[in-house]
Amino acid sequence: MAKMNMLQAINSALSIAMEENKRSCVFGEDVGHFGGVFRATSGLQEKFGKERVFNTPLVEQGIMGFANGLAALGYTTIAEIQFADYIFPAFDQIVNETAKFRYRSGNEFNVGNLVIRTPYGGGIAGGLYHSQSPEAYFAHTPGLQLVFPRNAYQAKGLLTSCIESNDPVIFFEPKRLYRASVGEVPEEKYSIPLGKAEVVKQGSDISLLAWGAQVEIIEKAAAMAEQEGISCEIIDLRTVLPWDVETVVNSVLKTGRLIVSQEAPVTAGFASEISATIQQECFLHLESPIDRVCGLDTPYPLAHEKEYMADHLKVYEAIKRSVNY
Amino acid sequence: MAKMNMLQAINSALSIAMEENKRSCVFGEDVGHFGGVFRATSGLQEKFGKERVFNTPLVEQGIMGFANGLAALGYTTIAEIQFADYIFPAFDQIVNETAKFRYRSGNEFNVGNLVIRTPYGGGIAGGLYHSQSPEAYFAHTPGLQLVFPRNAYQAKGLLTSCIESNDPVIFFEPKRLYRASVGEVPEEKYSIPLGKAEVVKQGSDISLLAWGAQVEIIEKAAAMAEQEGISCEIIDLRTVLPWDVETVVNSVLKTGRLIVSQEAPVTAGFASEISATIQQECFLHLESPIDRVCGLDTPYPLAHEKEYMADHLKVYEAIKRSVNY
Amino acid sequence: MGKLNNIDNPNNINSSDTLSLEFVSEHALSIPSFKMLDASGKMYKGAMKSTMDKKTALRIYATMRFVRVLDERMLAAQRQGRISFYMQCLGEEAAVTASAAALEDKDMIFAQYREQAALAYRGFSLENFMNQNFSNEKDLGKGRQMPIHYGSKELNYMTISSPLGTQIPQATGYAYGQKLDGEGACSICYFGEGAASEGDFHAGLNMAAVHKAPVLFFARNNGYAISTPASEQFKGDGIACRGVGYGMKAIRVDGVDALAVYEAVKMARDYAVTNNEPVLIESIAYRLAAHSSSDDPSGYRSKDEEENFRENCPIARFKSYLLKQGWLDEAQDEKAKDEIRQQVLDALKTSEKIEVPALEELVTDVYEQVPPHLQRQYEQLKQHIIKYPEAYPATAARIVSNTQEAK
Amino acid sequence: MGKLNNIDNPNNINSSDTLSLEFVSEHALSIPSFKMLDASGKMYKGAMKSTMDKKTALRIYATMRFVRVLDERMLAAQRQGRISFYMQCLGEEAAVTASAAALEDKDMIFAQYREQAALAYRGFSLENFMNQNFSNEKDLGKGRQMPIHYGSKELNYMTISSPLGTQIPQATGYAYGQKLDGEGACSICYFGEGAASEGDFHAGLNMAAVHKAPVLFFARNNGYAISTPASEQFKGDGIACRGVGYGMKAIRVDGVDALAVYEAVKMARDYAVTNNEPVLIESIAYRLAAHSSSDDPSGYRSKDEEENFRENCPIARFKSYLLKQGWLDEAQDEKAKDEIRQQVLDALKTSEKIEVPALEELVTDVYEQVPPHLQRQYEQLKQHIIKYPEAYPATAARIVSNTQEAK
Ligand SMILES: Cc1ncc(C[n+]2csc(CCOP(=O)(O)OP(=O)(O)O)c2C)c(N)n1
Ligand SMILES: Cc1ncc(C[n+]2csc(CCOP(=O)(O)OP(=O)(O)O)c2C)c(N)n1
Ligand SMILES: [Mg+2]
Ligand SMILES: [Mg+2]
Repeated sequence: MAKMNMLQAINSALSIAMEENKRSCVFGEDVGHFGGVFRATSGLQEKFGKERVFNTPLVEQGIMGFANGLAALGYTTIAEIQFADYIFPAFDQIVNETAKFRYRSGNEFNVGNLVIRTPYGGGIAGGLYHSQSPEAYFAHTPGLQLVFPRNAYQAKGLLTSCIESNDPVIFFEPKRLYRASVGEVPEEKYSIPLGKAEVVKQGSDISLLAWGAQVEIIEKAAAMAEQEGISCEIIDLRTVLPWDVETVVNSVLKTGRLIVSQEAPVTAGFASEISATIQQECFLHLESPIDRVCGLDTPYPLAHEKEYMADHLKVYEAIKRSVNY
Repeated sequence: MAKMNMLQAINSALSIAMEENKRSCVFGEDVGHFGGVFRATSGLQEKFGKERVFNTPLVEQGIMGFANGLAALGYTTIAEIQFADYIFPAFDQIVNETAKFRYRSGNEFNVGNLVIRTPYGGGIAGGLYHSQSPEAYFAHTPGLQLVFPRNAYQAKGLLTSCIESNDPVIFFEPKRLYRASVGEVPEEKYSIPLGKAEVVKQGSDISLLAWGAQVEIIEKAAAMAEQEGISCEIIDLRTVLPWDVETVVNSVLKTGRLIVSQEAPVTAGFASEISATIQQECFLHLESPIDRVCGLDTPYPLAHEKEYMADHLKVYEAIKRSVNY
Repeated sequence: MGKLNNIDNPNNINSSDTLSLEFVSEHALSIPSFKMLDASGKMYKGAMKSTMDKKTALRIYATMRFVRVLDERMLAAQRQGRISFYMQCLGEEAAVTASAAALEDKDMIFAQYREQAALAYRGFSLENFMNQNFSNEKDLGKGRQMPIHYGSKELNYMTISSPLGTQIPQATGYAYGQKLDGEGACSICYFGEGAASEGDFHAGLNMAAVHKAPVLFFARNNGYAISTPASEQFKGDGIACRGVGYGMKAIRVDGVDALAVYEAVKMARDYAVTNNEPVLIESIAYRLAAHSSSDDPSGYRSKDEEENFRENCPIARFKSYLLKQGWLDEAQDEKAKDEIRQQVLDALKTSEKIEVPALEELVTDVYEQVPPHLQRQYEQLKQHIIKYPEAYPATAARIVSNTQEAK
Repeated sequence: MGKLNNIDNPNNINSSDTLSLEFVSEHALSIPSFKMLDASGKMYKGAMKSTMDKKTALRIYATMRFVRVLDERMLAAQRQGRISFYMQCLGEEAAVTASAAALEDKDMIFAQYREQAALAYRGFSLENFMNQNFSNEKDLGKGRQMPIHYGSKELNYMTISSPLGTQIPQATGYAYGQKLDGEGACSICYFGEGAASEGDFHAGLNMAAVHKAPVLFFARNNGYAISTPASEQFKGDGIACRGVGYGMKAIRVDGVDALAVYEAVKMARDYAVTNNEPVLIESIAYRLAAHSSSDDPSGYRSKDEEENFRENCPIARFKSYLLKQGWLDEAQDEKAKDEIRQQVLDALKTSEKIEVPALEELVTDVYEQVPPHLQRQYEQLKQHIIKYPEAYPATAARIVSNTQEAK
């Protein structure tokens, strides 16, 4: 094992995948020689050549259109969108094309070999356009998989599974943790299954659920709550679509309480979906309303970033509200 | 009053608005001389001239970019997207630009005079790309208003309010009802407030909530249920964003039961937001889980359209499940 | 004037300089249409020698004739309420068929929706056409899309997608992969002059030039995008003149002239595959039919205009050529046409009786495997249909009988 | 050759015909750069006579000098951790300033982000620049966006938006409205050669040509889009050559030459406003600084290359011209520079002490009025901050004291 940060873990997963399979390409804005603005793809062009690892022109709808075509030919296609805030010009190619490719053709064609990597999330003084967490925009789209790693180890294992999956995936990378999350990561290949939430910590009084960088936040809040004798079960959803209802239901059947926390604005975020489903599945077992601790319903601000964010203190307060309901 | 269908009602609202305000334009694909593929804008170019009512090239991102610019100058800007399924190429212009224009500039600039009209919804044998109800994709976006008329009368009154609103709106027109919904509609101007749900019918046993064309479906289901002595309260949400929590809460506090029905796929649809909020606001008053009767989590199919749709029978069954819970 | 100073620029421009303040005119380029056959099907004096052999010529002709009959019959079926929607190729049969004929079978076809003739040329069966239009259980697309959204893996014909322009950058990506695979295949990408206004057009062409993808962009300039005339679509000289902006070779061709289209596309294919470069081809023809069965052109153009173009029929023109060549016999041709009419009628009758796909197909292919939540939704739906069979006549009978059998 | 047959086409093309099968070359157009001043600031022999008066020249010069100082100082402030982000105009000051100078005040400016010089030329105060960069409560943008995202209604400078290319069709729509208003105003729209790859570029230029909007598209071709060189961005001859594809007049200009830029943009503005038509202008310069304060160009280009261009300084070139004209005095200039340095330092110190905007501003301007749900979220947040003031130091003090006062 080696110590790696999340960028190195991602780089390692990409490198192994490209080594294994000659019919694979990595591309996006600045991902070539430069290795991407976060350097996640650094060294790949040197290793695998300019034809397989390359810069594209600055056009996200083109990147995703190109990616859909290349994946339809059977290539393992790994496209980077430089910031998740800039994925929207490609929205049509992803939501109307990628997601519906297999269905509309009756399985004559598919783009199952496609992975879209994109850094997302706030807490880096990025303001409106370098902070968004747009998963809810995609979660309403049958045909897509949405995957979030919470640390370096998860990043490599999940990305490997994304690359091997036969369905298209958007892999959301928490850029706040790119360098901050450092841990033991095997140098060799390993994978972590998609579609499975992980119970990161068992607990009995309340279930806390998050994904990506937000898992760290609920862990911090849980630590505060445990101080006061509240036993928290912590779940990392990992795959937001299609999501692991069963693991969450089992947890809530046990604890009777649930808080879902996401970075994105509360209204029509994915936390709402989880709440809607769980209130239905666990109706008779809920001891307090399911709460959502999320970003405010505003664009992502700069000067008030701290105030805006769904931080551990807000989660902690929600835990207390729920337990004292 | 005159008998009008929904297209005529919309046309009347547009015509009055353009008459009142010279600084207003209507444009989109085929909306000029031809009057739009559904003829909602027919006659307007003849009345107001080619400079104010015109065809655009076939480029939705351009239509919305152009619209944002024109609205920023203070023009009342009414842009048509030919089918809601084709709004996605304009997603970036709407979600990153329209919605954030006022906020990001500290109110130096705004596009509050913008209305996007777009026909949405299924039930017309339109398959994947002429049937979608994409409101949930926009509902996660602070800054936008999303408005749905359920009939001709509502269409004219709501559209008038949209045009007069100082915040941007997407006005979703239920194309299935364009000609089917006929009713008494005043020839003169009138408006129906945005942001207010309407209790279409009082009831005491269960609340049924929908918007747009789906209101007709829950009304049909309610009629069946009433036959069996179940008293249904029917709410037309009308404005999906920002939505009228209060009216829905008051209804559910009274009935203790809620079913939300939408055309779009269930996962991460707007029904989920309503369910998540209401379970929280009405936790101690709910007598059964909030249910969602929605489209399946698949692309919109053609041959199995009937099976796919959230029809009155499915809503009726949900009512019985809820009441017998 | 050459360069005035000697700094090498990284701006990727031709670095000559000028001291005179002048615009480059918006008319700086004007691209003529390449032609071989005149309106009567005679070779123009001075026309290039055709390289099209008799067999290819007859196959092109047979395909055009077939598609004409199919289109007439299916439009009638739509008018009778037997299918919900249809789109005709009328007026553009030569552009589509002859361009497809200039390709190899291994080449991928990305079509917009009006290119059924390319698919027919590849050998898509009459039954396949019918089954798609009737959304029945034999439709390769499993009845999910509206009529005319064909696709065939076997024939290298990408399934049609309604959102316009999306296939353009996809063709670029696909062709890029074909280049890496090194098997000498390329892609052709058809689109209308309307769709060429989409952002995806810009993306697809620019990326093809930069990444050197062997893709033939075939712009069908047929004068209209639904009701919008080309004059309200763009102000430049058609679509072909955009090629230079992308650093891409371009050619314009008379789309009513099967010979000219064939030669132009053959040359373009050669060039693309040899050099790994895209080529932009613009075909000039007229969308003689309504946009689709939902459209009524009398709202935006005159009958006179249509009549003018009706005389300029690509099939008639090519037929005259074949007759002059002695490759076709008028009487046999009439007989063949009658036969096709009968075949189409028979196929239609057979196809419309075939059941819709089984209910399961509603939830398959969303993902490679049906995920648990969709399986649950399917089971619920099945129970619901069993409860209300009259409300779901297309699927109920089979489900109820299957369920009874299972018992 | 002219037309071979006499059917009038609705395809909106120049309808000449040809019998020879030939591509239009990808090099069919090649556009020279318009110049007036040589590298040493001397007029080229044969250069056109400048129409720039002394006052304008000095204002342009002062603006460029100011922006250079501002950029240096703010980059240093970023390095010291006093602001989070910065972007310099280095190398493109002449292109931006002289183009802005060729406009009228009523003309709208749509910038990308590297055009602070245009805003400075319009008279945006040093304090305004500072307050935006420090996201304090005096920022016109209320502290919501990252540094350098300026905007001013009063000065007709549209607030910067980070997503690239979005301002292009917006400028078209805005200019269309200016045309309808009939007051002789137009818009200028700046964007990089990288952003010109976006679909919005295609949309904006095509619509401007079709709808006859008086907008000047000012492409800053500076060789790089972050690390991506122009050679990996497009294959055509820069951006200017795309004009013909849109049926739009175009011109290329040496972006290091303030005189040339000024004349080109003046001519373009005249043309645009007189004819209600767009013009495409391409400026050729070099992005001498890193892309932004987050970027390190040593990862993708050589110091040698940079040094080569450092000598080609637009400010130095223009300064020599002014000196030769006798419009500038070297000693006074040095003094003025020192003064500006001091002013910038002072303003910086003042500005960084100004508080962040009040907490309410977190929820205003999402809509014209704060809607009930946001009001509720705000109230909850306020209570939360009162409970944990140490965790929210930027806003807590004011809230707590306001709340106490209220009691
Ligand atoms: C993104 C998108 N916008 C709008 C439409 C609706 N639409 C279908 S066909 C069409 C016109 C296309 O014209 P053109 O590209 O010239 O092709 P033609 O029909 O002439 O063959 C339009 C506007 C669509 N299918 N997709
Ligand atoms: C839609 C979008 N995609 C990506 C980015 C990230 N990004 C910011 S600047 C930039 C390069 C822009 O280059 P260019 O347009 O040439 O302008 P320059 O920086 O050279 O002035 C990129 C890729 C963005 N801001 N918006
Ligand atoms: Mg057309
Ligand atoms: Mg650049």
